[in-house]
Amino acid sequence: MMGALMKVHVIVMPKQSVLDPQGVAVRNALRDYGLDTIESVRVGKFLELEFRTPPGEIKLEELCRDLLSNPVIEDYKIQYHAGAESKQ
Amino acid sequence: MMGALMKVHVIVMPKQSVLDPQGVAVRNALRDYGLDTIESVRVGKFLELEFRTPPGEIKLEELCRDLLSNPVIEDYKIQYHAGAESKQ
Amino acid sequence: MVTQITPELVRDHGLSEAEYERIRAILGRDPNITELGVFSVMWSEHCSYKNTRLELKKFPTAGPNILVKAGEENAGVVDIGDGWAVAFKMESHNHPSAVEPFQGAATGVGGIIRDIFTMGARPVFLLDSLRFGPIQGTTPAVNKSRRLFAGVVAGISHYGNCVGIPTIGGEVYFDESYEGNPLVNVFCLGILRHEQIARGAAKGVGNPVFYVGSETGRDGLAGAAFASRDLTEKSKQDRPAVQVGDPFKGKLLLEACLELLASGCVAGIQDMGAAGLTCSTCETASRGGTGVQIDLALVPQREPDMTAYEILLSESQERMLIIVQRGEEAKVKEIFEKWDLPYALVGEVTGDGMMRVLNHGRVEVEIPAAKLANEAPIYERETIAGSAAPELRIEDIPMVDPQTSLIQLLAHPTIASKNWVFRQYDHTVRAGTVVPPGSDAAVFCVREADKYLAATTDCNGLYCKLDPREGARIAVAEAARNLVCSGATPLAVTDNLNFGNPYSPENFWQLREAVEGLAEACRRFGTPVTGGNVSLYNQNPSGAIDPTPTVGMVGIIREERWITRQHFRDEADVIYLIGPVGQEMGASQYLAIVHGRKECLPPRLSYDLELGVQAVVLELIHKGLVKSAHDCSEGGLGVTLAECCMSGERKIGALAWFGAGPHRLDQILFNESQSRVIISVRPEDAFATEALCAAAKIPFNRLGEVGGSDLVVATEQQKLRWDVAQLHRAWYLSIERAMEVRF
Amino acid sequence: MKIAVVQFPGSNCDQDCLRALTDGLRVSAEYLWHKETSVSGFDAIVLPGGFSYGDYLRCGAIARFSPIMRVIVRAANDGMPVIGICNGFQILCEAGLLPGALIRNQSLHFVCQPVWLRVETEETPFTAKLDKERPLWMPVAHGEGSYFAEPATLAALESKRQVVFRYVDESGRRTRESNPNGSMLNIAGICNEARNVVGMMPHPDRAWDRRLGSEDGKLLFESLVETLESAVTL
Ligand SMILES: Nc1ncnc2c1ncn2[C@@H]1O[C@H](COP(=O)(O)OP(=O)(O)O)[C@@H](O)[C@H]1O
Ligand SMILES: [Mg+2]
Repeated sequence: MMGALMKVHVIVMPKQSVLDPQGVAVRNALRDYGLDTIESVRVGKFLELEFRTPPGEIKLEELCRDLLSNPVIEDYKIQYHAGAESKQ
Repeated sequence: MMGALMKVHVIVMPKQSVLDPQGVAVRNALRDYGLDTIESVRVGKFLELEFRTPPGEIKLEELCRDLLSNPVIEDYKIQYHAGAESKQ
Repeated sequence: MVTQITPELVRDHGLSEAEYERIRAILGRDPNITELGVFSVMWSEHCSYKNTRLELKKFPTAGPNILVKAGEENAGVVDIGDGWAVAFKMESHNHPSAVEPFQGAATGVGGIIRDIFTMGARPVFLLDSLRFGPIQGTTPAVNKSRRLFAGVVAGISHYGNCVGIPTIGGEVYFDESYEGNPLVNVFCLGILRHEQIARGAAKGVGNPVFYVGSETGRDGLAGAAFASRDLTEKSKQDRPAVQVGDPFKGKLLLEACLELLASGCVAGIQDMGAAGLTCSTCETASRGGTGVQIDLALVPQREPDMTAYEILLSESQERMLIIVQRGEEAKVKEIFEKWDLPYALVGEVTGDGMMRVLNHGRVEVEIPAAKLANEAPIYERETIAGSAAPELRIEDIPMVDPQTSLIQLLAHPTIASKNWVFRQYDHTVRAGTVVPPGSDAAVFCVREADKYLAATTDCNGLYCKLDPREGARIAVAEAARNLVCSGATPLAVTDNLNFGNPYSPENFWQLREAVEGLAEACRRFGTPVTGGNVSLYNQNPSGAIDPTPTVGMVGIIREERWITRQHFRDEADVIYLIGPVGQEMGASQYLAIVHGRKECLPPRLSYDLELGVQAVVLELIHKGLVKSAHDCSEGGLGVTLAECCMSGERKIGALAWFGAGPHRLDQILFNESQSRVIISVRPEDAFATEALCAAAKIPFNRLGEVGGSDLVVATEQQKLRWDVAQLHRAWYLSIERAMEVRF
Repeated sequence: MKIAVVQFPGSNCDQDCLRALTDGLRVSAEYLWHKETSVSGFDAIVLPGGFSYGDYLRCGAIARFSPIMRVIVRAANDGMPVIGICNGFQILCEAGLLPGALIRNQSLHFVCQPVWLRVETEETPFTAKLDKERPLWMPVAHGEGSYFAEPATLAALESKRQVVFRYVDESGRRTRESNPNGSMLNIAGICNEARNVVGMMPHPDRAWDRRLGSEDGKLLFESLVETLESAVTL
């Protein structure tokens, strides 16, 4: 039944100009953890959308701009291929 | 200088069987938005790690398990290719 | 597929052979697998209190202002005058928090909130009583404790802040005995009119039964669930699933249920806590002296292909069972659609006393509800008395410089300021917090009723470890003292019994001693127990946790001008110690923190002295003589005086003179004798204060006065001076600093 | 005169705001449900704090699309006074009625504490009565109150005097320590160019009663009432 559905992935990341305290915290944690080659970390959102019938590209872009991201602080990227299932 | 750096992406998603209230709220929002073909939404984290020299695979897996994800309620996936830059 | 009921299966469900025979006797046949699951949860310790019920009977539960007694309903209800009442209760989420601190604590908050609005009350504030392993250092165990601590605090703030119920008080202790097994006890209080008291009873044969709230998923399925279902590869991976709280749904459910209750069409209401649908259906039926029949096919479900067993035993959050008057179905539809919440008519109240569960019309469960709910086996567990702790001989403690000891104590996370914790809690929402976290007891103005309530939680696990009975008595005494210091008259108590494995006679002896101590003290202080919660099997790697019978106490302040805070206020105010200077050092924080010894006999409580001190302090407050009052607890007079100087907006010094006593200065400063309160009064009120204490025949000492920027303590032999600003830094930043360390 | 307090699913300061107006000021105020599609009969609008839609996705992101917001945007553009407090501020930014955005506190922790605020302009319906010389004292309580805007936007805010409140210390000085969340330029509240729409993170709805330790919040609502009354009398 899941097979019948179409997956779209949307990645929302904080803009470069926006400081990302969460990313910084994770980076520091990684350093304390002993990973001193870590340079930077940024933390964003990964949205996995499942459609019965996916909307048109324009509609989807509009969606990402209006609702799924806030252009003032975030950039987004749409991945149509349903590649990235999360690992078990 | 960024070019010199090696990117690794980690996607952390709520386990399938675990309730994802945020995903449900976003799905309902999309429906109200007029997108009635949306079936389900799951919201996870997207971490963009930049290394001077990336750690070994084992180390990285250990990292994801211990630090970047919470195995009790989340699954993670590592993407080595630095494919998914966020769009400007 | 029909699953054979094998002895293994019975054991996997935590049922003994005798219990299984009892089940067969009740049914007059073998149970099927689903029925076995139903019995196993209803007869679990958590739902049936089979090992502790006999002990809990010892609590005083009656009182002139008790409207609903402990055990009758989800929470007790206490009259506070003018037709208003409060419902309050404390509940633990220790084990879920050990597995997943954030969600474990969050769902704990959600659960206790539902317990309160199930009574028809609007929840108005929360308290949280927490215990963790040590958080200073970098050992793996310490790192784990830090993660648990951070996760639990974040989880409580996540849920409480979102539903808009302020967390205005609590306590946090750090001790090895809680390593890997944190204690997360959450308290909630709600306000209601007498006539609004709701009942968890299925009344009125033929009345419709509604399921409202979140869809049911495979959340929190007990390990037993595995035995009930042939495991596929998939199911292995993702079960049992940790329950995830949805505070947003919780808030909507709260508002929708209160609105429905106000509409007057509700015949009975019950939250779905542990054992979800199972517990709520059979308990409402047995309370109502009726039966309940539901069809699981009608239950909103989050996941496909759930079995009857899974739906019945699921612990999904944010769900309620509501029985409405026949003909009022439309009201439910109207209100739950308004709040965008799932709801479903799943069955009806029947007259045959059966809990009957169908799935697509096929009978899956048919059990006499009252027997299931009330005839769980009851056990008298065996006990072995622990050996009495020896008296401490002061000569055995090497003398160290009290100058550094005080700073060491103030900087210890157990005594240090908890601002790192309560800054993360919204403690000002509802615009009623008159005394915020940081004083002895929090004071909250319930605007609906125009009443001032004071609340506190207390328990010293170290005392209880070394003398469970005395430790429990003292927990009640300290809670009452905290309330009195804020100007309140104690009303009633809720308790949370956190102990180890009850099958160990030593552990069970601790529990019995503690219960009898609590019961006795509650009688003496006139504060009946309105309800509570038992959490057993709390074990750290090396054994049971220190016994921790947490006491939550609520008091009322009749006049606004009686509201009192703990910190010194103005230059030249006179400082009094009400009660004795004391000398008992056994089980003290000083002994534990400075000398690394968790041992010897805890302080003894004298009811007469304690009641006398509390009465006189309250009288002084009512007479308008008291400018500040702080009870003396962990860390003794030294810590108490320091807190008086530095816990206000404005730091201020003080001088305390202890004359020419026989005792060592460390003993004077750090002994933890009970029944002591530090107050400050205007110079012109000194005489009246002393006269009143003398008339009441209560020991008191004029210690000195408020002023300057140093805390100065002096005896004939010795004089010590601390810069208050320096003490403040040590005390205020200690936990924050510990939490900055990550690995 | 009647003031609307909007109720979104997940609002939790709606009751506090209503009380501040009805009990604190004795002006008439009513709840306005998010599914409503008209604001007629109301003279001003309060968007209360809370966690509208659980703050899922982003604070205010989903509430912004509720039916009532469409009409509020129109009313605001027609000059009706609108104030967003805490979550209400976040919604106004998401809705584009105010510039910038509110991001996660720098500490990554929810912060609940009293703050001092300096009034930067009296030229809004909500600050007309306030004294720039006297800092206000009221609580903040939020996890995502760190004000962010691009440099150009910040410059415009300053030059057009759209910064309404700043976090300061007791003596009115702008310091690092007095900034509870890492907001740029210590910004605690701003208004739109037309000055009728104000957003602020601190809670005047929790500072209108002596027993709460401050009545400073009351002054904002009194300013609103006076402005509305004088508007009526013109
Ligand atoms: N977990 C917590 N949540 C909220 N407030 C807390 C918590 N822990 C401690 N506090 C507050 O810090 C102050 C000091 O706590 P505590 O040392 O237990 O006081 P006391 O010793 O007088 O009982 C109290 O006001 C208490 O409510
Ligand atoms: Mg205490």
